[in-house]
Amino acid sequence: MSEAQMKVSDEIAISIKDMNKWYGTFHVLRDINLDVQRGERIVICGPSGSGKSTLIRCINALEEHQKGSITVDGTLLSSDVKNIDKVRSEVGMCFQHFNLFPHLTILENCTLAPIWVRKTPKKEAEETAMHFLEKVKIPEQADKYPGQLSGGQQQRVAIARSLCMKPRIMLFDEPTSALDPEMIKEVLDTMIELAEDGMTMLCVTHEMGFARQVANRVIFMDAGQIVEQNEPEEFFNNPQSDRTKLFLSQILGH
Amino acid sequence: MSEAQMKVSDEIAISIKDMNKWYGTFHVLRDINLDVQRGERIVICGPSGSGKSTLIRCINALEEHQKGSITVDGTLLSSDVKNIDKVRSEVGMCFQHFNLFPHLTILENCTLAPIWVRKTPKKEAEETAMHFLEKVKIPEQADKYPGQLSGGQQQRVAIARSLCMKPRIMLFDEPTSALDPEMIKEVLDTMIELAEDGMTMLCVTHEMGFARQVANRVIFMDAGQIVEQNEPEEFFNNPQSDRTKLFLSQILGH
Amino acid sequence: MLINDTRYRSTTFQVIALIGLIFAMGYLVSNLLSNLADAGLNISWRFFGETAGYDINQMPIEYNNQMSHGRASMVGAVNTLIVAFLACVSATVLGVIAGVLRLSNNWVVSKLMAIYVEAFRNVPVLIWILIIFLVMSNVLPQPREFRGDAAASAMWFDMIAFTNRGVYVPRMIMGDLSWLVVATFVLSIAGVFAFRRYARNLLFNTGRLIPTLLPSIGIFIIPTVLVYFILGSPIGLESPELKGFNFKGGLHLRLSLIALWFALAIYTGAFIAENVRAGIQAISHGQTEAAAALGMRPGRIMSLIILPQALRVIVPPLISQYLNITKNSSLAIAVGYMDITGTLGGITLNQTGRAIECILVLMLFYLVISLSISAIMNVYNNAMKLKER
Amino acid sequence: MSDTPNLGFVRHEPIPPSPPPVQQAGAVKWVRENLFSNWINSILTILSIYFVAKIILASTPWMWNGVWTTSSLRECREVLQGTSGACWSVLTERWNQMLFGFQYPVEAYWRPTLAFVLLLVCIAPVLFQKLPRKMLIFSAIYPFLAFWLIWGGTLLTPVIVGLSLIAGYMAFVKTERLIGFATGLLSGVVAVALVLYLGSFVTAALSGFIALEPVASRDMGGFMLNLILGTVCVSLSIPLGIVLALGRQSNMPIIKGICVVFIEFIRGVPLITLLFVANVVLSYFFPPGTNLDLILRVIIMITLFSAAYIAEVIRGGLAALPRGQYEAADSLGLDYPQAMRLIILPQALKISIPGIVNVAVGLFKDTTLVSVISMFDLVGMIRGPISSSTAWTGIYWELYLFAILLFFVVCYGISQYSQWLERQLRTDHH
Amino acid sequence: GTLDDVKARGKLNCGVTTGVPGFAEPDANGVWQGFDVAVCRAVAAAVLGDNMAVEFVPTTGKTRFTALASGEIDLLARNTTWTMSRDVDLKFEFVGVNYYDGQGFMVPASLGVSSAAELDGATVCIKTGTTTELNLADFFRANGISYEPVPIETGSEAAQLFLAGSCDVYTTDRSALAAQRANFPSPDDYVVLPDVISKEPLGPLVRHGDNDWGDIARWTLNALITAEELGVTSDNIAEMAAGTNNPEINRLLGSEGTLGEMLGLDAEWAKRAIMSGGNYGEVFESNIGTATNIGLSRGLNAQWKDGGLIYSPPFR
Ligand SMILES: Nc1ncnc2c1ncn2[C@@H]1O[C@H](COP(=O)(O)OP(=O)(O)OP(=O)(O)O)[C@@H](O)[C@H]1O
Ligand SMILES: Nc1ncnc2c1ncn2[C@@H]1O[C@H](COP(=O)(O)OP(=O)(O)OP(=O)(O)O)[C@@H](O)[C@H]1O
Ligand SMILES: NC(=O)CC[C@H](N)C(=O)O
Ligand SMILES: [Mg+2]
Ligand SMILES: [Mg+2]
Repeated sequence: MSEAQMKVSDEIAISIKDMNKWYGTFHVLRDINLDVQRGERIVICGPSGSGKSTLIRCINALEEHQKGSITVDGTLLSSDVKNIDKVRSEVGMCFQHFNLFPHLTILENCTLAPIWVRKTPKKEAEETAMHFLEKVKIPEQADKYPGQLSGGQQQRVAIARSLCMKPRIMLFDEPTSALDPEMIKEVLDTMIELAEDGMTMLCVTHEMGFARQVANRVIFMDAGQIVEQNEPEEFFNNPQSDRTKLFLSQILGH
Repeated sequence: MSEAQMKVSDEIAISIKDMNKWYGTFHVLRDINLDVQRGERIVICGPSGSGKSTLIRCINALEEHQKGSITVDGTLLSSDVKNIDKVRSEVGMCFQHFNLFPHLTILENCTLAPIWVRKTPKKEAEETAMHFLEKVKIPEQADKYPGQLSGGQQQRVAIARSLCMKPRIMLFDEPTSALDPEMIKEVLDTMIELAEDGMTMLCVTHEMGFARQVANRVIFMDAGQIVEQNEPEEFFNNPQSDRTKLFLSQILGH
Repeated sequence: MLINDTRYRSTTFQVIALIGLIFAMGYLVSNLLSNLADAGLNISWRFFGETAGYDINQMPIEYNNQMSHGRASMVGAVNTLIVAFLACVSATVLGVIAGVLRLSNNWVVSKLMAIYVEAFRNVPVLIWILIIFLVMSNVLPQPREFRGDAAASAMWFDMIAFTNRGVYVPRMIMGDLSWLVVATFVLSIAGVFAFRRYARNLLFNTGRLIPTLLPSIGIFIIPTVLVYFILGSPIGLESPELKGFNFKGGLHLRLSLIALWFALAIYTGAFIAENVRAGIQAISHGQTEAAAALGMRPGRIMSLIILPQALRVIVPPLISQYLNITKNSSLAIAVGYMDITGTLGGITLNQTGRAIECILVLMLFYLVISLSISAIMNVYNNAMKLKER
Repeated sequence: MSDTPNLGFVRHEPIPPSPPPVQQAGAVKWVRENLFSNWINSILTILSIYFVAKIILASTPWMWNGVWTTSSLRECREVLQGTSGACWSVLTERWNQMLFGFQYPVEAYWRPTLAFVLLLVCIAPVLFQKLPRKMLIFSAIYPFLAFWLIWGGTLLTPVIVGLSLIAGYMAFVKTERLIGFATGLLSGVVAVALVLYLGSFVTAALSGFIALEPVASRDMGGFMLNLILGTVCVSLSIPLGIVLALGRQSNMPIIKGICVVFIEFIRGVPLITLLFVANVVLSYFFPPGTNLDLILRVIIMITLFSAAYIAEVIRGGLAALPRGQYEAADSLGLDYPQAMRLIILPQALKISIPGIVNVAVGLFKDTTLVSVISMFDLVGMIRGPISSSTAWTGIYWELYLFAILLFFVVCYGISQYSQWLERQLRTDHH
Repeated sequence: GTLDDVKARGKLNCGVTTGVPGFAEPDANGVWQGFDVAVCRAVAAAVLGDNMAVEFVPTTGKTRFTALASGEIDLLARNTTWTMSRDVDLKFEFVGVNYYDGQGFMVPASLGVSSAAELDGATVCIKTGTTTELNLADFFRANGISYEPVPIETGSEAAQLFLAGSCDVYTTDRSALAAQRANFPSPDDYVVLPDVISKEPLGPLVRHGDNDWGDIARWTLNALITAEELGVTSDNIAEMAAGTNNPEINRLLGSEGTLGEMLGLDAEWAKRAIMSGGNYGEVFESNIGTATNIGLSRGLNAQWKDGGLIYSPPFR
């Protein structure tokens, strides 16, 4: 836990103010207020359907919110496409089901966005990609296709793919929940390494070990609201609200 | 285990003599000899492809055998359609994939055969069906369609459907292997209850707990032959053949 | 810029698209108008009311050459529906039989059906239409070969004549009390349904299964026959008779109708056979086994388990085959069958020169039929959807 | 548990493999199971065999006795002297008309022949992913080459069109990277137009440069015309179909509406009526003075027709892609054109290939309908010039059998391919 | 106008039938030959100086008018009957008559029919989209007898059905009947009945409104007719063009006067037109005349001086 305390600066990376979101008439997110410092590592947990994914997806504008404001790295997420593009190129995202592009090789998966969005020359993009593939420890798979890789490897490629865009913030939406137990570890290791490099991270996960080891802060959501947030140690040992207690008893009781 | 000992009579329910079966030139079952007493509960296990399903399916003539004889409840299984019909109405069967009829409600699934095969009046058939649905603990689902039920519920319906034909013998072919762990238990509970009522049962399964608790005899098959058969306690603790030992070490080692 | 704001982005695109569409349309229409003006023509629908002046050989509704072009088009429309209906029914029968036989475990039969399906699917339907037409007109005897004592050809049972102008079959002549016979017939059809319902209820209520096939046939035939003779045979058969150049009397199934009908039925039947096969194969073998394990006989398994499920899979593509038949029936023009393409899109168009108007109405006619058929299909699909979690 | 028999039984050595009983193997068993398993089957078998035998007995002598070397039906009948036999000589006499139409210059037959042989080479790498990707270069060149071979004229024309497309593509790529998709598209179009304009001077000046004898479209005929219409229309309709499919998938109601109306309209009317439009009304919609010839107008209408069907196939492919692919593309910052071009369409098209091939087969068969508007495709040649010629009036079986054979070979081949592909897609990874 | 289009294109687009022997039919080499074709060639020769500069567009009874109206063809020479509604309502311009015809019936000789009035109940093959279709209906209605029409798109298919006995009677213009009969395997087994039930003046036509182009077509046809009347043939035209003492010949062949200029052509236009296939009489004789196997006699189509209807306004 102690290593995780490093490199949290005062700069604010993400600032969410009074944010509300509806799906049709269904109020998914209610009055969300959240400030994330640069370098902070936040774990979000909560029961299914509580709006964790939705929150994460609002931050890089995969979903639009209807009230309040989200500011990422000083850019206000408005309806302006320019701003949305700017935010997306600052923020990397990893999905539960990896969502690699099955018709492209691993290397092409990683270089696609740098080349087309960042306009990086291909050569340079490939070098960067190999660098990050090495970081996630699968440089030798560069010329294979996603379908030829195991789930854990695929998720690591997905992380590398995001990193190739040199994001300043990474979002993870249950990155390990579609994986077999053996593979979970390799992905978590990669994420821990990333955390050690000081990346700002928001991670939806139920891996409590990971939360303890890496997070600066754990956020508990229920019914579209942030119910409780605290340092991991406090959060796990001394939950404040009853809802949190109940939830923790369930997932830790396993 | 002790409760399972009850109600085994001397009457012979199934008698298989020197039975052989080929698929084309592939010799699936070789010289099978097996007598099952009324009320006996037999668990069949063995490696995949060893012919367990084939054996079970030969007993109610879903497959025809080429040599030897099978006598069920005194009826010799020959190519005579009358005999086959007789045997099938004595023997119920549950499949790995339930095979419920998706276009009929649960109740209709259960009453179809009694009405059309046994010529039971509809009203009576429905009463019987509800009785057995209660027995498998899902009377409230009677008017739903199979697609709306969970796997465990579906398998229980399948059992109820067989029971509605009032069979004297029940065959199960890996009834739980397509189910999620939580659901396995509900199905096994139903089967145990059935066993307690004294039903003659042949069950292909790898649920060793079930075998220990319910079976009178465990049969181990390999390469189309019955390699070993014994009381469960003996079978598990003191297997005779090397093949059995190897097999048990694998499935129990888990 | 509007285009960079998500709120207005899609509206902007749509407005641009709409403007583009309006301009494109406007451009085409203005070309049309100026071309028409150059040629001194105009768009007018008056001709629909004018005298058609031509004869149509197959007239299911009353028509003569003094009636209007509109009436002639209607005759054509009815003729389209007739051939489409006949072809749909026969294609279904043929397709179902071929599809089921193709799955049969009889090697010769299933291979034969495979050959049928592949041969007919892979050759243009137009060729089949022309071949049937040509073969029949060249191989079958001319009507005059039936003439004389030592005629070269003879009628079947003195009632049916196969000639190279089509087939002549007897027609029913309705006498005074014939409506009673018809009514009895209709009633006995209802009776068959009622009887089957009764048998079903009997089974459900008492568990008694009474035979239904023979009684059904009996109910279907006997009352009508009885009434027919009691009333002194009020319905006569008018057999075709050779008079002058042609057979007179009876019902004349023209060569063009037969060629079109058979070709469409055989061609589409091959596609339907594939749909049927796919539908039956889509029902997992487990269903059959489960039913067999419950003691059901193959016939019952088919009618209670397999068919109800297979139908859901088969019917949607079947309906789109019906759509294809209706559209392909426009090939009537190749053999001179007077469907709507032959009357409205053919003779009327030629005689009046109103190409734009005629083709527009022609397209609308087919469009309305297609849309109605797809509407029916949607209703069916929604009604038959399997309930899922 | 007391009286369970054979407790503790252990088999020590496996039983040696034994062959199944005699009646369970061999030809006897096969015949019994496959032909005479019950009485219904037996009747069916006997009926079918009788039926097949009858057809074979009736048709073999006819085919076998066929006459190959006469120059008219009358001569042929004389040679046959009333015995049953086919007059295959109509084929030897008129094969060239059936394949190429009656106006295509005889000495140039090698040109379309070569073009269609090369067509196989051209589509091979598209159809079989295993072939070397380098062959795609040839596929890209092929359309221009084929145009030159079939229509003739100077080689410069296709070369300049090709160059203009390359220029347009370059301009598009450059501008798109700098500014954006729409601008890129615009500059691409401008570049194409510019090169074409400049090129027209060059072709005008050098019209004899590596020139083949030019052949007008209306001189095309026979099976060649079917093939040309089929390939040209299907290739042209794929891009259009993609646009329509994307439009129909879009969440902008007006654009979606336009596409839906177009697609449903085209799919709701018979091809014949569209051909009538091509034949008799389409010219009214062009600006006064334009004079597209019939074959071009027919190509336009058939292309629209097949585009609507292909759009539906591609829509299926698009719908089959998981949402995650769209989201991943979004979250990487790709814009809509990029996401479509790089991520979505490559995958959707691959899934759609079997469907597209089926549409292509159907369309190819439908090209025979042009005979109804008096174009001389294979069927048109048979119905018109050949059967009305003095020498061959009254012959039909031989001609239509030839047509059936040609169509069957092509369509059956293609549909077997698409079935193979479907199996392939079901199993293959990535 | 059309003249400029044709000159710019260097080819004349001429609509003809899909194949009636003697009137328009491609020969074994794919070169179009026939009576109607000759008109097209003459116009092309007059306008473009090359009688082979013609693109023949085969049309059916159904497609011919739209092809002309839409500008796909410049001239339609397809045994088309001059009727009022075609001229006025469909907005075409008939430029003359090159064959005075009437609708007739052909039946197998074995049928023993000698007059159309005996055709009660017969099955009649007829080409759809023609005047003959309407005439037929009128004829049978007027005579109070019934018939069964079998509508067919092209002449060749009608002939096939007729030969196979699928219809008892084949009706169309008598010229076409004769032409097709000549091509039958055994022409003598079929007879053309003597009845003529309609007037069918067949002639080339152009779009309404382009009078300059219409004039060229009209006077090219007239030039062929006048040439026959004046005895100008393809054999003697070369010497006659040098100048004769018949002023009308001189005006016709351009050695005198400015008739060509008035049409917007050069002086030798008519000479070229006549040289392309000979004068009207030569064209008639070589394509459908008694010497050919079609064997039509001049009849109504003889020069007015010989008692026929063929009559050209003067070249002056
Ligand atoms: N596109 C949508 N339209 C309507 N409702 C939606 C949509 N997406 C999600 N929801 C609803 O919003 C609520 C929050 O969904 P969300 O996916 O954010 O939950 P979550 O906390 O991520 O749950 P999980 O742990 O299951 O992923 C859920 O009730 C869900 O049903
Ligand atoms: N219809 C068939 N035709 C040919 N071979 C078959 C057929 N059905 C089964 N077999 C073969 O017979 C052997 C025994 O099959 P069976 O299904 O009885 O095995 P099993 O013991 O039930 O295995 P599992 O545990 O996988 O269900 C296998 O090798 C199988 O491949
Ligand atoms: N034979 C034809 O096709 C033309 C028939 C007739 N002369 C007409 O103009 O309508
Ligand atoms: Mg979630
Ligand atoms: Mg098994």
